[in-house]
Amino acid sequence: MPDTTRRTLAAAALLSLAAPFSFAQGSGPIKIGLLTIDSGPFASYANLIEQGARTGVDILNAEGGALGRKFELVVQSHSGTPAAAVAAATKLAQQGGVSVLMGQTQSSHSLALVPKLDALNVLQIDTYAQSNDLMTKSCAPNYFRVNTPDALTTRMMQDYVKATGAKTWNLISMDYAAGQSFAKGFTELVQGQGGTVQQSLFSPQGTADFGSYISQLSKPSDALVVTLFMSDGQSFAKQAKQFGLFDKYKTVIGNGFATDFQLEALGDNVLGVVNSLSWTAELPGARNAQYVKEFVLRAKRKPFYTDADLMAALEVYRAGVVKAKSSEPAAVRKALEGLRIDTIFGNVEMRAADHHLIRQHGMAQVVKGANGKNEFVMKVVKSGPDIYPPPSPECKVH
Amino acid sequence: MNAVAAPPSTASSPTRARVVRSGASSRWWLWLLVVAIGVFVPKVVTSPFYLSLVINGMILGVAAVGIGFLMHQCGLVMFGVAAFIGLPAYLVGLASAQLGLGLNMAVLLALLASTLFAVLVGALVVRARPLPFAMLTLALAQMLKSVATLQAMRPLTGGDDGLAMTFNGTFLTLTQSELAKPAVFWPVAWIALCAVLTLAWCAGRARFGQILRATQANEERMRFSGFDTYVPRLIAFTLAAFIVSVSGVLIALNSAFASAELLDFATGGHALVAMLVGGGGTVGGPLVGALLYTWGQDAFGATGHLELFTGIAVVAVIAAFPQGATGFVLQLWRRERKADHGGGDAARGADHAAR
Amino acid sequence: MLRVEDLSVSYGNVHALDGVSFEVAQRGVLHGIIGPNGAGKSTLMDAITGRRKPTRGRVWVDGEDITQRPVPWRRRRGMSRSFQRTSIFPGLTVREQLELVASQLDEPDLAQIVDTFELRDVYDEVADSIAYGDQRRVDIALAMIGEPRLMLLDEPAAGLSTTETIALFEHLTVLVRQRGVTALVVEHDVDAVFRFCDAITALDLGKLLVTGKPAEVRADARVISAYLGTAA
Amino acid sequence: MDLSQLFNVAQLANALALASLLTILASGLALIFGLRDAMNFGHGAFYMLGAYLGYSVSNRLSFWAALIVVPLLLALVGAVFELAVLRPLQKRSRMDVALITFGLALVIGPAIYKVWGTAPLSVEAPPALAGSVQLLGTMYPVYRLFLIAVGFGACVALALWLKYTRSGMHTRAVSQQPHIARMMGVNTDRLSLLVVCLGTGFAGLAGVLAGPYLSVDPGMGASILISCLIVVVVGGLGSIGGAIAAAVVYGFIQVIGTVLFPSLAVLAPYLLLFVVLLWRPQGFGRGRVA
Repeated sequence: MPDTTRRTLAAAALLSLAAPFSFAQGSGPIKIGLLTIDSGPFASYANLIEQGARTGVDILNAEGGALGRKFELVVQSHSGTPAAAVAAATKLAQQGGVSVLMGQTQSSHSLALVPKLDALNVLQIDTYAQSNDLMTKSCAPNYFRVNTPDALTTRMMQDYVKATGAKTWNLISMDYAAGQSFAKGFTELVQGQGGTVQQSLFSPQGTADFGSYISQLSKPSDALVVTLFMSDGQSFAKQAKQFGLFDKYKTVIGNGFATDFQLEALGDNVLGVVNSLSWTAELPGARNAQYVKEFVLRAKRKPFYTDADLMAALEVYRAGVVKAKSSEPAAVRKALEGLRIDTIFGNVEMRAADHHLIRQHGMAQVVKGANGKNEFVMKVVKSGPDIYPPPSPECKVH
Repeated sequence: MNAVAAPPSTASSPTRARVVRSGASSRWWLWLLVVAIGVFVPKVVTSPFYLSLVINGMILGVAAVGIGFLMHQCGLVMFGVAAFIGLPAYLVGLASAQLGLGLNMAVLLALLASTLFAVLVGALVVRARPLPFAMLTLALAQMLKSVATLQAMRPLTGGDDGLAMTFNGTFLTLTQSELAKPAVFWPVAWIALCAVLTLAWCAGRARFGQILRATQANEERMRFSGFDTYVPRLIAFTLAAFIVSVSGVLIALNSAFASAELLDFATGGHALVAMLVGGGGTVGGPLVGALLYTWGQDAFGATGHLELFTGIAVVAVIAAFPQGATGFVLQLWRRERKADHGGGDAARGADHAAR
Repeated sequence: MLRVEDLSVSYGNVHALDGVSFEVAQRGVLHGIIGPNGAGKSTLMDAITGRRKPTRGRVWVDGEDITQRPVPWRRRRGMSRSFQRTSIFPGLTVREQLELVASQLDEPDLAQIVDTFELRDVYDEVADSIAYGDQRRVDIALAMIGEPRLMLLDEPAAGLSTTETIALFEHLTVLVRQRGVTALVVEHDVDAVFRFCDAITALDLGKLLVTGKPAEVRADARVISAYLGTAA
Repeated sequence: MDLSQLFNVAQLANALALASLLTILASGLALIFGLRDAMNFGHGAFYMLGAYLGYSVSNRLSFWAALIVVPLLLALVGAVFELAVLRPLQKRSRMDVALITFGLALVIGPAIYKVWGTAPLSVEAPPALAGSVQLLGTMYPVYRLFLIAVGFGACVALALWLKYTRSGMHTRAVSQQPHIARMMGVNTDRLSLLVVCLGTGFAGLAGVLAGPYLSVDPGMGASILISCLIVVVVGGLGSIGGAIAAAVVYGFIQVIGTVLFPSLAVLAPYLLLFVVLLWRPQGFGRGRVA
């Protein structure tokens, strides 16, 4: 890591120490709202998300919080529908007194929340939704995003697809916003490189029996791309193994299919699969290594990419509060625009034009680790400026 | 909240009729007074959170009153109530986005189209026995949900992501952002709720309601007494669907968002549970059930026990007090009145009305 | 008044009613229908009143073919019926159901019907809480409302004692004469039928045995054998 | 979408696999409906309970043990269900009983989350059934063939029981004419207990079989319940033969639909239900048990 970052790291630490002397607007803890889902397919990962956020807040508080005030996490769960997400956010903003929201916000939730953020006078730093609309026509002044949208995953695949040299492709994706936009983007990408997509299947969310899809995919082509999430992904992986589907393909690429927090449950069904992955503990960077060490200490488990995104979101928010010298949403918003922030992803910029954190993304493969457990090994890593598309004119954040 | 207990039915002997008629009009004035006072609640209750909580309760209450009316009058339980919540909500969004209609026109079109759809569907399903009827309406709701999430429908309905709406113009002078604020939206929801309660109460009290209840008791004898039994039941289904559609439109106006979850059995189930717990026997019962349910959703939402408690409530209510919470309360209240007067047909008359 | 032509009802190969034809010409008469169990009396009643679609044959009332007409239409045009298994409105009081039907068929003198069937003292009781005898009278009273021209009574005396049966038939005779109603009565109590009816139709195994005056039918060999089995 | 996809053996087997799971579940539901005239909306929850118990038992003992133990456990649950709910509410209307079972499902769901948590669990097929085998040219999982065998085996056994045993005959009699059967001295209460235990036992069996076939997650009960209701109603309320035929038709519609018109496949079952309920309310079968 170039020594300049080390120096700015020290400066940031000093700055945060100096902060308590300058009288900050408002006192008492800075409240951060966390949305979690308590029913449906995403419910099983709610406590994972809560643990990730709580550990991040503890680490920031251990580093002195911001403006001499501690951060406090306020958790609110809901039934998983967009309307329930809006109701939970309203409760957090008006009842819980939070000034920023994050957590398990699927695309449909964020799309429903964005128009309300102004009325609720609260910021949202998204770490979950992947829909491209939130970078184009559905932008909003109070909306920021730290995790990687779909468009990025497609661009990441660009070089990887070229590297595999595969000419014919089969796709199976969830008949769902993320699945649809990805399939369209990927098909254009393959055709752009002279390849052809033989089959592009869509399975409704909550499909239990993938037999009929797997039988269709048994007509082999060079490579297979699987965009199935959560329990659908798990069912597909198990049934594909029973059919011996993956052996028919030279390369199998996953998008949200093989994720580190499902790795254990997926077992060997996904051995060899290459999946888009935006972060692993082994990424370079002193602050990243320090974060991983402290996370394992506090949470007794290795951090996943969802924990890393939450940590980055918290670091971004802290930097905003420190620069704005207040936790008032409007002030923090202005402070964040164009700010270069030291995070576990290194020194990255919160782009002013579309409120997106320009951070790295990668491709990793599932391999049998030394200890016999499966783990991800990064095959390709691209820095933010290399892969983030230029800000879209449709996005209006001022 | 004013739970509208069904007033005792018209007196038995003719002489008492005159006394009650004047009583009836005084009851009307009382009701209008309550409606008028209710409009100013936001002046008293200022916390936006509790206001929006009660508004959600009222919107759910409107749907519950609709299916409560159908169950009480015709003995038909609309399992697929979600169909008539989600459809109008989507239609408001589609009308303003695709047809570019002003908000007032969009709301009108949504209600009309949804009610027309109810007539078409009703013509088919109203013929069926109660159990197949319940499953047919459930299938209808699930079908609408599948259509809404179809790939081909994605440009219109936004598929799983739902439809974020941008309204053109105003709804009764209220702009989209005003409609989102609880204090401003309260009168709209309140007036709609009172209108729906009055509609259901009058329909139930009128000869139309009597014919429906008699048909429910013995359809063959009704046909052999010269009554056509198919059309009244179809009208009752359409009226119930219209009331539920009002709830769907209110959701669209308040949240400016419609998603496939609105059509899902879970959402419909809320209205069904609210009606059962509140008690379908009276007009106000389902409303009380809805408020209880929404309060429970907020209180237990965090602990995730909501489903457990609603399950226990449904089993307890149907097993122990079939008329639901309000029916049980009314019974207690009437038993004291009976004890004071030493009986008297007025009590029995009222009991009948609540049957 | 009422003409039944080759009326037949069959389920698969079972012929519950097979080609029955008869006519009831005058008004204000009591026409009995008798026959052993399973002779098809109730099926005939159901076919005439439209409760069951006949597989063959026609029903004429005052010269008009009403075979295909729906039940409510027939009731509004003056053809009413009572039911073997009492069919009244359990949840409503006696007053409410009588007033409800009376309002539909604009009955001029409901009080007369209430008094004739001695329903005054149970008038405000809920129907399912009154005695069985009262319930049967409510059933018949409902059929009496709206000045029907043709009334079909399905075993009105079922379950009544002999004195009650006689009282019932006396009431019927009074009302039938007074209101000029033609009443078709399916009845097991053969003595009451022979005593009160002006004409009788006898059925057996779905077929018509004979239609005629009580004396003729009583003497008819086929009727005797149908009831007593072949003469020893 | 070339048609070769349609008629290859794998798709045929997939349809039969789904059909056999639905048959076991639907015949259990049809039995309970035939005897107690109760449409059990909690049947999906029993199936889910069976799957979760199957997960625990197959982890501690073995999959084969689970195949025997879990249906017995569910039969016990069925006994409690009959004694505590169905028997006391015999006099109540069909709709009330249906609504109570709907309430029960709402209770069983969260109870399962409390015990097993909400994360989807994966149940591995036993080693003997784990691999896949050459089936007329295409590789096909052994487990699914096993599932088809067990599914239709269970139905044949049920049909034999109904036809040739005394209690089977009583069951058919009661489901057609409860009053007459009672008059003939059939103890309907004792028989109902037997039949409800059998019905819920079948649901348990379906639950265990579903483990390795589908995924064990909190949403499995609700999704299969609607398919099961459609199969039972289309098959003719209370008719086992009808339920089996309807399950096979449902399996094929689902598989063929997925291949030919993927997005409309989801609508097919509901259209089937609509057509049958309106055109032929008693469904395929004769609307009575067997």
